[in-house]
Amino acid sequence: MRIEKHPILTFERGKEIYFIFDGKRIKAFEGETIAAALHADGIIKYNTSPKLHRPRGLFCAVGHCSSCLMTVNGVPNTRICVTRAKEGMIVHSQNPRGDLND
Amino acid sequence: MMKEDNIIVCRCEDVTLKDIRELIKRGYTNIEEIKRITRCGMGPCQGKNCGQIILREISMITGIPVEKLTLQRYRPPFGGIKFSEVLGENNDEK
Amino acid sequence: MMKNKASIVIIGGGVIGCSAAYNLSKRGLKDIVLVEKKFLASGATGRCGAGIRQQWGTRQNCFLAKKSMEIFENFRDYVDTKIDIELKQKGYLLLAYSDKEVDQFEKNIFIQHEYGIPSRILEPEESLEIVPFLNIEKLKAAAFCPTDGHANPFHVTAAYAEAAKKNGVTILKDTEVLGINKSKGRITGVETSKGLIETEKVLNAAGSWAREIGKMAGLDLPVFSERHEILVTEPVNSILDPMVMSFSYNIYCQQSPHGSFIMGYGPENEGHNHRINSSCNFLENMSKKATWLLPPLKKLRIVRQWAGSYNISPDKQPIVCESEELAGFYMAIGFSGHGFMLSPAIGIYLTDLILKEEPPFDITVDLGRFERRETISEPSVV
Amino acid sequence: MIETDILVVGGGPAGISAALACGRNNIKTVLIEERDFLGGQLIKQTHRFFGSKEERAGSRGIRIAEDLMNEIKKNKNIDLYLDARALGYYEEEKIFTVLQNGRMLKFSPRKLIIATGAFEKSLSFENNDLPGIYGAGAVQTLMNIYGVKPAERVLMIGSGNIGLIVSYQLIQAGVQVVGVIEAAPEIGGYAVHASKIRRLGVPLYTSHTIKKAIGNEFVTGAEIIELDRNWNEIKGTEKKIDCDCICLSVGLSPLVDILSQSGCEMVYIPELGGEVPVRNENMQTSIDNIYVAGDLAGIEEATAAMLEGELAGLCAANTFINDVKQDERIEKIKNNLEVLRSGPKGSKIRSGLNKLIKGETFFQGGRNTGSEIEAFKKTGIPSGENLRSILPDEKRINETPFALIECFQEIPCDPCVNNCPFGAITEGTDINNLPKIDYSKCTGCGSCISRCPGLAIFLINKNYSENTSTVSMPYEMLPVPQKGEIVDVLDREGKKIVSGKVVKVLKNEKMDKTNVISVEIPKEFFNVARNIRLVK
Repeated sequence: MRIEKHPILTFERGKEIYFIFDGKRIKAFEGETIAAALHADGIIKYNTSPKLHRPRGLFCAVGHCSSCLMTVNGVPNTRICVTRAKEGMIVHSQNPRGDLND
Repeated sequence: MMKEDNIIVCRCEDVTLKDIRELIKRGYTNIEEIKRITRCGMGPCQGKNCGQIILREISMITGIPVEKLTLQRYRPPFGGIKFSEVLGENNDEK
Repeated sequence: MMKNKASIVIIGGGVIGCSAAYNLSKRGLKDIVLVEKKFLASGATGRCGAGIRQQWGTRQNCFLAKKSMEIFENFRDYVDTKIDIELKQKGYLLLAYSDKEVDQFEKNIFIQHEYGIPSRILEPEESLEIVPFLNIEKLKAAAFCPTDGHANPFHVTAAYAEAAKKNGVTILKDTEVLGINKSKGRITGVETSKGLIETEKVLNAAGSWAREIGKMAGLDLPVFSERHEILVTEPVNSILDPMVMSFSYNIYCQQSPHGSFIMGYGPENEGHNHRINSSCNFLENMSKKATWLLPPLKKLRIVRQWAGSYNISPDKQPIVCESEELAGFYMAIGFSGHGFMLSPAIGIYLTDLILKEEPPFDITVDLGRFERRETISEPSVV
Repeated sequence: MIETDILVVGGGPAGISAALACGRNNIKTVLIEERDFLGGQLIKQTHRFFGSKEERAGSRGIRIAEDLMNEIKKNKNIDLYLDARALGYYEEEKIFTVLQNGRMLKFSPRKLIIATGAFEKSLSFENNDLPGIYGAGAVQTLMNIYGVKPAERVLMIGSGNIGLIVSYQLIQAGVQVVGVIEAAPEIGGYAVHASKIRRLGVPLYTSHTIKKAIGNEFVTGAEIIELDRNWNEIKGTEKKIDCDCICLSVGLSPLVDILSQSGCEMVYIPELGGEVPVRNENMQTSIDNIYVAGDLAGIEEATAAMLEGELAGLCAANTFINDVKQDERIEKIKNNLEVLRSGPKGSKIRSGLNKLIKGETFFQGGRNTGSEIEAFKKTGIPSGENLRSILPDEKRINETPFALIECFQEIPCDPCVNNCPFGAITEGTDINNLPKIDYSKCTGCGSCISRCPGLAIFLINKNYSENTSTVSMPYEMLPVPQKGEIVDVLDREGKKIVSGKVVKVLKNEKMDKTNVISVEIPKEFFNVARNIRLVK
């Protein structure tokens, strides 16, 4: 779902890279956030909410809300809407909270 | 009738409109009280999403105009910071 | 409607005031009015670390703490409430860093056992069974009581207040006490921002503002307020069971049932005032302490810091009594940071005191102890 | 500890302007910005700005951002910290903490200018947390920054300028907008923005609200319902709309976290978006060394934010410099702000600011909204009466080509006036006035078309041939038609009226991607044809 041609904007995309989300290999371009890359792949459900177990996805995209928290390279509660995808990153959805494993 | 328990006021702590309305009816009409009891506003967003909705609910139920109500106080550090980052130990995933 | 007559006016809607209101109403006292400047638990109660500890070094504190824990354990029945106080009993792990401290812990445990508190001494390696990621460098020994724990102060206060209301107590929030009226050496009423309440009895449960309330009644109460800071992290799945605490290293840290870590330490050179702002200094020092003691925390995010005001007495022990200078003026002040955990027992003690009945337990919490030089020396405080 | 004279927090239009005002006056300034790029919301703004020439009206937000960024980077007095998030201000210790590259930085500024902008309000409706429900800012971030389509079929909630602009941007990105819902009885934003999306066939539902989002794991639809005059739901008017995204654009709230935490006196003023800091006319808060600018001082447009930023910068800097020229500039900015806010659309902000600064609970002065016409405000489509009011006389219509400005709402805007090479367009002394064309001067050159931020100017050549007319119109979609191509010609509601032939495609660098397409149609449609659609 990436926009290839735009009447006003040109998108200068970085190098093609890959990261792993819940076991799945996801394509991203350097400079993109994890959230943008997941979206481009059609993944819009990120998490299940901690108490009521409701599905949750992206919401604010500016790092202000808590809708997109994931464990990234072992660090829980990372806001993937403002965290840039890196080659080889391991991203996990959280259930119910993140794990602080050493 | 609206299904108030399907309306999420606070995503961070999974608080529903039903929870908020029940508390206000029980006499908790200050946003700081509601914050302390439900944890609305204690999550990562510190009440950015829920604050105004709660004020409106308080105003609707108590009849006090919204302008007369106050929002909760924000507390540092905004958005969170890792202990390692406070200490300047950069052992980040970055 | 403003209530203009009361059998007693309780000043302060913290956990002590609400516990007293509930216990008094349960015992049949009518026309109780509780006044609170802001909202319930808006002061020290709502800002505390929420720990409940029974591992004390004096008989009195062991007794009060054990008694209080028993009530917390049966809170739903005792207070007749549906509110979940989120009690978690996963223990307190007290760390000793010197031989002297180890000696003290052993003495304390001897006393604690008299009251049926199931505490025990642990070797440093044994404490790893309880907190596997604890840094045991320099650790001499630890004391552990598995039934110590944590409860939610907002929920406890709300439960007391709602049950008190059900018993007929009037709770006036957003109501500030402006003065205490006296005539011929007796209390006649309390002036509030919402009008006069006629009464002959007042309970000063104003926490941080206890000294100011005393002044309104012409009393010079030997308590002062001191800022204590605290911080909380983002929630993660549970990894730390007990409250970890050290008196000499000066730290306490616990993971709440919700998943966030709450921690603080005792300040130095704070001065006597009502400041409750946060400092960068605390953020940095706390980070150093916490990550030295519990290294995995490094990856965790601090999400909020705040401060509360301890009301401190000369011996850091509560003052719960009727004034000898002014009849009808009761006080439950100077809890020095332990009001929340002792609130259930203090509520009962106050009730007997106010109803002029035999004290239910033999403790020295009066104001006269300072003149009599019978101060309590509790060795185990942060 | 990093010492600085001025610390500006927030690299959006207000913060950049504040930093530049200080930097240009040789004051040591630090600018911190949470993202790794400057520009704030300007970065997402592909449309042209309203306002006056002085504030760069007629340029796209993204271009303004580029220019401002370059100036910041060139200024030696400004230290720029990107990817730097504000953590808090410890007033007692006078320390401002910032997180950058995994390290906490401590700043000790003499003055603070806070320009953190705003955050989006959320809305209560059933299942309002389902994946696929996004804030308008999130949608803009995905499609305009990362070039990722947020969804295929979007229902927009809210018809303020953001809702209308984002709807238009969605269409530019190749996404279908299935409707715009507005709870109020009239459109919230500029009517010209509404007209743009109406021409593209987007339905607009005023006096409607969203009742619930439908879907189990993600959004598959929405149920909307009509509201009566008292904002109560009218039973039986429920309507299901298929969509895979619900975009919330229900207003902004000032992002006041730092101010609230620092202990600045705050006040709740609905007209300004919620809780705002109490401040004086020089943007100074109740804490002497803290100044504010932009959306967090009250929700407004980017032009106002830039002016306020400069004002805050100069006023804060005035404590270090004593230059009379600055005082003159300060007065000029205050005057410009007043002009900007003086039109009917500025009544809300005027009322809010009067409450804030003068403590007035009601406001006087400024013009009311009497000159706006009802139907247009509800539908975004000019009425017959609107159109008659702007058409030249029959004689002129039949002579030579002429421009037609379909602008019926007083908004602060003047690019058309400044871009007419023949001085045919005027609006008098007030930038809020509606433009007027002197048809004796209009040559039908069409220069004005691509510069109108509202895309509201059309060029008509009634007598292109014996039986046909041409209409030239702004076109910002892809693909661009070729000369000679047969296209569907649409009316102001986006409905096909006839097929037409493209006779001219005008595009050049100066037009900055607002192409002008001239299409030949039967004469009877010269005042109906307002858009084209390519035949697949």
